[in-house]
Amino acid sequence: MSAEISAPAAPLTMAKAINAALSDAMAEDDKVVVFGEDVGALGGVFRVTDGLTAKFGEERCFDTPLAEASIMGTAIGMAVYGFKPVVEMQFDAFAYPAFEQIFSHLAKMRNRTRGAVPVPVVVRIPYGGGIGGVEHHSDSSESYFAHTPGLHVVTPATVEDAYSMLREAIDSPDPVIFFEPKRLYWSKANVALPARTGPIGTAAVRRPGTQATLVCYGQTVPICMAAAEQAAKEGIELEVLDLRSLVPLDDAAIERSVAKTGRAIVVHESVGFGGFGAELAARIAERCFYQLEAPVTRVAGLDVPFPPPKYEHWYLPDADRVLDAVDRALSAG
Amino acid sequence: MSAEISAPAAPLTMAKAINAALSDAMAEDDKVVVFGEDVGALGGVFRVTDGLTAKFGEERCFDTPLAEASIMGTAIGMAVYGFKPVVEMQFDAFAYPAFEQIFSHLAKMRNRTRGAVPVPVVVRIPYGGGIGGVEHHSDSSESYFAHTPGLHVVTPATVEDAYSMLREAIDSPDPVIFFEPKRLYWSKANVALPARTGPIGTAAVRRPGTQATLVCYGQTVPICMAAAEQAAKEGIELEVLDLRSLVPLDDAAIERSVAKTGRAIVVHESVGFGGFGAELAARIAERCFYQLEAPVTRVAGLDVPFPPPKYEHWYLPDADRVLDAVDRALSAG
Amino acid sequence: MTLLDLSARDREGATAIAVRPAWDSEPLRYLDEHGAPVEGGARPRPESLAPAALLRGYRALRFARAFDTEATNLVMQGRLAVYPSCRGQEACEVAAVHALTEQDWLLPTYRDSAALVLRGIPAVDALTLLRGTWHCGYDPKQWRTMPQCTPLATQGPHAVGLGLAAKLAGDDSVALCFFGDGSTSEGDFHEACNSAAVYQAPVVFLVQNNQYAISVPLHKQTRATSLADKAVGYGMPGVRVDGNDLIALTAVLGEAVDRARAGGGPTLIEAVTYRLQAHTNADDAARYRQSAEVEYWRHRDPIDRLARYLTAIGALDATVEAEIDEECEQYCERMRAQFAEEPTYHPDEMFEHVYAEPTTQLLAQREMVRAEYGSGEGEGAAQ
Amino acid sequence: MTLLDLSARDREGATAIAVRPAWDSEPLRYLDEHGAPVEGGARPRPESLAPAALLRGYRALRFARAFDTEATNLVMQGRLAVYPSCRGQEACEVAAVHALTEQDWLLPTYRDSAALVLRGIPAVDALTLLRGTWHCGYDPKQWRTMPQCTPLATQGPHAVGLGLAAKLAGDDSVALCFFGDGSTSEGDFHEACNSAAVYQAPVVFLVQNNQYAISVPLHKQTRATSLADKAVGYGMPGVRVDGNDLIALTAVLGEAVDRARAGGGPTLIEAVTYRLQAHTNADDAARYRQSAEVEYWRHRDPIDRLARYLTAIGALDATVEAEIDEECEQYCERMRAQFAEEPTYHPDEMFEHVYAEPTTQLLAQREMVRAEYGSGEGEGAAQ
Ligand SMILES: Cc1ncc(C[n+]2csc(CCOP(=O)(O)OP(=O)(O)O)c2C)c(N)n1
Ligand SMILES: Cc1ncc(C[n+]2csc(CCOP(=O)(O)OP(=O)(O)O)c2C)c(N)n1
Ligand SMILES: [Mg+2]
Ligand SMILES: [Mg+2]
Repeated sequence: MSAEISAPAAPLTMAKAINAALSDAMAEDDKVVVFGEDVGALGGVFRVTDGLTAKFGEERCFDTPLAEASIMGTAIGMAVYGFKPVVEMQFDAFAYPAFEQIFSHLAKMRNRTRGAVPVPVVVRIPYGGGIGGVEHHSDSSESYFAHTPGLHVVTPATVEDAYSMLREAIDSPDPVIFFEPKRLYWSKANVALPARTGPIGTAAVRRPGTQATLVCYGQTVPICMAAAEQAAKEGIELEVLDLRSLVPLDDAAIERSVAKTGRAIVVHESVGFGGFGAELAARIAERCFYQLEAPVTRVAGLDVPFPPPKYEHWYLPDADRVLDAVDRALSAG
Repeated sequence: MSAEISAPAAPLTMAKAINAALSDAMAEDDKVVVFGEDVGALGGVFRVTDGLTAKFGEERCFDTPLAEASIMGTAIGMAVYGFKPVVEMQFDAFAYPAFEQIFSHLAKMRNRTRGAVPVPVVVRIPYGGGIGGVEHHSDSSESYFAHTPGLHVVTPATVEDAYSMLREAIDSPDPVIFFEPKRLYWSKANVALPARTGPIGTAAVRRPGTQATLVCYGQTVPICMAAAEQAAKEGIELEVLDLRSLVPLDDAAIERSVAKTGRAIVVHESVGFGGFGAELAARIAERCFYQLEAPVTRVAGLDVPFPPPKYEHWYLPDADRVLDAVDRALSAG
Repeated sequence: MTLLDLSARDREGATAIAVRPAWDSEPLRYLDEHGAPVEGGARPRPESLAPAALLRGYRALRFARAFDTEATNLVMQGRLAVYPSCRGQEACEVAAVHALTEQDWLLPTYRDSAALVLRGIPAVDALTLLRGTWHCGYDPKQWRTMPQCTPLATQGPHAVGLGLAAKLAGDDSVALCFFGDGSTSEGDFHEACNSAAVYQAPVVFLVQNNQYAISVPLHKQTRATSLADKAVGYGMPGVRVDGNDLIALTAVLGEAVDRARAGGGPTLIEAVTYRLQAHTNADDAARYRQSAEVEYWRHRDPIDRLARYLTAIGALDATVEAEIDEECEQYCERMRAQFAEEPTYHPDEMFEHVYAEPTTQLLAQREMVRAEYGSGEGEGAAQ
Repeated sequence: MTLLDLSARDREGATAIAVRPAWDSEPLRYLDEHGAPVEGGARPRPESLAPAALLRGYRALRFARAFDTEATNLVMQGRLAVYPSCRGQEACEVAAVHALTEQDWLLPTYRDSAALVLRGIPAVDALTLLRGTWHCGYDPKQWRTMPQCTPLATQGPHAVGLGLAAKLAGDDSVALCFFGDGSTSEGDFHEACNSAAVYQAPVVFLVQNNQYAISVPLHKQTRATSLADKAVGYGMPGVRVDGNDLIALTAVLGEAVDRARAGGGPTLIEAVTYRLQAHTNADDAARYRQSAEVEYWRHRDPIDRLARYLTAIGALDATVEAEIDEECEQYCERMRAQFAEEPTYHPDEMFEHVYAEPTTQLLAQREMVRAEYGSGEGEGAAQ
């Protein structure tokens, strides 16, 4: 059955690619179980788990009571037993009740048991804004998780990666926080499934360039591509580096690119202050100190609570802000 | 009564200074209430709230049921009503169950109500290692909070600051996460109370120097002082900048110092990757780009779960690691 | 093995096992679904049965329905970002608001916009969150009504704090906190109920059991036959009441509020009702429930039920209905007019009230956005 | 207003209010505090009353007490970083472990080190966490025993996961999860119990109500008169049993485990006991409780109680006691010997098992620490 989903006639949306990845993983390994709030009959509020219960039964894809800490803890217990749970946190901000389970158990179990108890849980978190969501529906919480040793933190930006990286995440022996860029759920591409791209931990150059590197991931990749496009019209060649994986981080790819361009702009949607972009900017500034011709600048979410729908266009990084930063970088030094 | 505590005969420990700050604040304003786990009869596991119930009664200082989210949410409700709750999270890792209340409510209430509902809650969190605590008793979680707009995040490093900054925090109209450096609870100084040092948001130069700036806060301040002492013996003059406040951050003080020294080493105990030191290093590298003679380096906790007591001396930054970083910085460029 | 087996085995004395008292299985009612009084049901205060009092309740029900219907139209016209309807649950909204004085605190969820306007908050302000123009459009302190809460059950501890604060301040105000059935599975619900009982805080926990948490039916949230059973474990009174019976709700809520005000501590109330609409306009209820079920509940509509009773006792006739229609229509017309014009926004708003005083970092960011805004980039970004 | 008033008012029929069945107020016993069987108490399985079975339990109690005493000595000698004693609670430790097969899962807290050694885990491995030499010293999968849990109640959802996994895998193993009385106030306790009931997962929730959460007495944790009352709200059986009565505990746990194994779902058990020592060696119990209270409970010691009964039925005499003393003394001597020598540590340990494969960043940090270690700085840092 999964085959039918796996060879799409029409172009595929990212949401459907994720659905296909879940379906194919469940078909291949009956230890893979999917659960969370509304993932069953409804197929999830974004329809990402659509049809899985019908296809695999209530025992493989089921609705849980409304309790995120318990969803996470149940996943940990099931993983200890030998299952490979893939749980859904319905929205970014609704993963917060599960933080203690994630920080104190999911991230540490392997280490505290000297490797005796790996917990290969995949935590799917739709994240970010741009969909006109009311408060608590548009947070970007990757920085909290990336700062927590023991977790892998990844986010796809393309339809192909969405499928491939989720398969990799499910295959991973480590817990993986899988951030799904909400705004890109309905982005489309013609991809033949099952597709496999690079392994977790490797970044991808989405557009080669020579004058500056745009370092981005998830929601901001299309924005950086658009910026690079515009810049090209003015004869400025920007390199767009899609990190794909925040933890592990592909330092080599970042250094390779910045060594070439001598300039870096870090772009993400999460709050800038103390955000993951700070780690990126700090690393680049330290490791590429002698190659940098301009300060590494950051284009990120503003240091305010995510604003209401009518305001979010002012909050979200866009191509114009990226290009302003590029101008500053190019005119510097 | 508070006066008696307020004019110590003998040198004062940081724990007693915090106790005095609570006592004095409660004596001055009966809207100040203290609650949490074991803060009553026991006086807290670190005895920081010792005697407050006896002095002010169960209605002003009380033990709560064992439920951190509810402690935090209750504090929010009481603050909305008009009280000034000062709550204790017994240990760093035990604040995790309260994250949702802190991130989704405490941090955002003022903004989402357009200023109509400020929530002047002070959250006291004993943090960090070095006391031989078993797992979950030595985390440094400041990076999570500093990345969350709406919160002030501060931590004292001296006995005097412990008193003064807590008084400032209680006076503040904004929610303040008050990190108490566990390892320094028993550090002593001769201070006459009530003492007032600089306001929240200002850093302090603990030792002037010319060759490099050690940027630190809380637990790592004494370590940087020790490192500077050792360096001085070899004729190297290091400046020690105690941030005191992570949010708001005293950019001016940092820039002033680095402009002078041309070199910066950021030192904190929390996990290095994606930690607050990344924000500091990124800012310094961006804003002092042309003054920097060497890459900004970070000396921080290792990117592993906080290790067991017998291992923590290898995990914790110490003077030797700071001096290694200083050597690298001085030999660079 | 079911609870019943257990209680049976218990009577044999196998072990002492706490089971829910069987007599609590039927929700408390005053009127049956046809609007006829039932035997041995709720015991309303006599004055609450006075035609004038009942008519006031009925007007409020009709008003809530009209407001909810208009809001539903507005969201379909794209005037609201999202709207979670309370259609079918109006009796809970009305009974809760009418049970409180102006000094009491109300803690609503996203589902309870009707309660906001019933409290007197202007519709534009009440719907600010769902319109997407700001997070909260009214002054929670002026209206003694907290912002609508979205993170489920997190408002529970706030109610405890408000109640405990009132108790410590020696003020006799009460906090009434709304929950949905699904949110009773959250840890915060438990922590709030348990703490409120320990503090004997003046709080009323009102669970609107509308049978679903988005798509998840009640039997996947609890194994117990009543959500009110949780009260037993908290050592507080728990009541299961027909949530579509305004008279029964008024009796139960009145008693709970009186008890709280008198220092008797919290009460947990489960109001058994039904969400007639989808979870929100964005939801597709056909995926998880049968229209037959919806039909069943349409026949238990809280408004029809009270109307039948009022008509039977001669307190309601076509003229009064016409008056009410008129009132509602006027209100909705004003709403339509108010929502027709888009307010203007300025990006500065985002930076205000993050802190009492903006940090230097925020001022710098505000400058950046102002510059873009001035240069039109701000709007540009909107495309 | 107390629950009693309420149930009274309820009988008058004011409103339907769920109250705890009065017959559940006394904890279930088999022996009174003097070791004499009580009327109409617990109903143990006949075979569990066989002298040999009882003697096995008694030996285990004595062993647990000896282990706990030795661990207390070790911490005073500085051989352990910290030690939370279970003195006075040994009957719960023994009954829980004996209720399980090797295939069943046990989820202990920091308080339950005795349960670990009772399961067969060597003392050095069982005490690794509290010795500070690593976070967990045994293989949780080999022993079907999760690492001792410190973040309160967070082990609850893990028990649900293990139970649900076994159910889905069609394996009949059961998960038994320890909690303290204080931890029942945590959200995770609620979420775990509620979810387990909904899933009908084979889990036994055993709350050791030792009357205190560090310094906080039970009446500040709950307004209910029994923690087992919470079971009502979860729609699962709840039992309140004397936690110092091994025979009653064995009966109640046996029934709960059988029910879970047979597909009957979870059970919540409150074992009423007492923590005879301070919370840990670092705690000062004099600050919050009277010695008279401690004395009262000393006279309800679980070991004396069973000893009296066994002596009365002629199953225990001085010779057997001497044998047991000898066994215990030998075990403790081995413990002393094992803890006398400090193990050696290598900093590399910290970097292992953070991930299946260390990241390049971790490898670099390991190199840094190795260099320091080689150069003696590592040790230097220890001073
Ligand atoms: C902590 C949290 N988790 C998940 C959600 C997403 N969510 C919004 S409404 C809802 C269902 C709530 O059901 P119920 O409590 O019964 O209230 P109702 O919507 O039926 O009024 C869910 C899961 C949320 N808002 N908060
Ligand atoms: C989430 C969390 N909050 C606080 C603590 C600190 N703490 C450790 S033990 C304890 C008391 C626990 O009491 P109880 O649950 O009754 O277990 P007992 O120690 O009596 O066995 C507290 C507050 C913790 N470990 N975890
Ligand atoms: Mg509902
Ligand atoms: Mg206890």
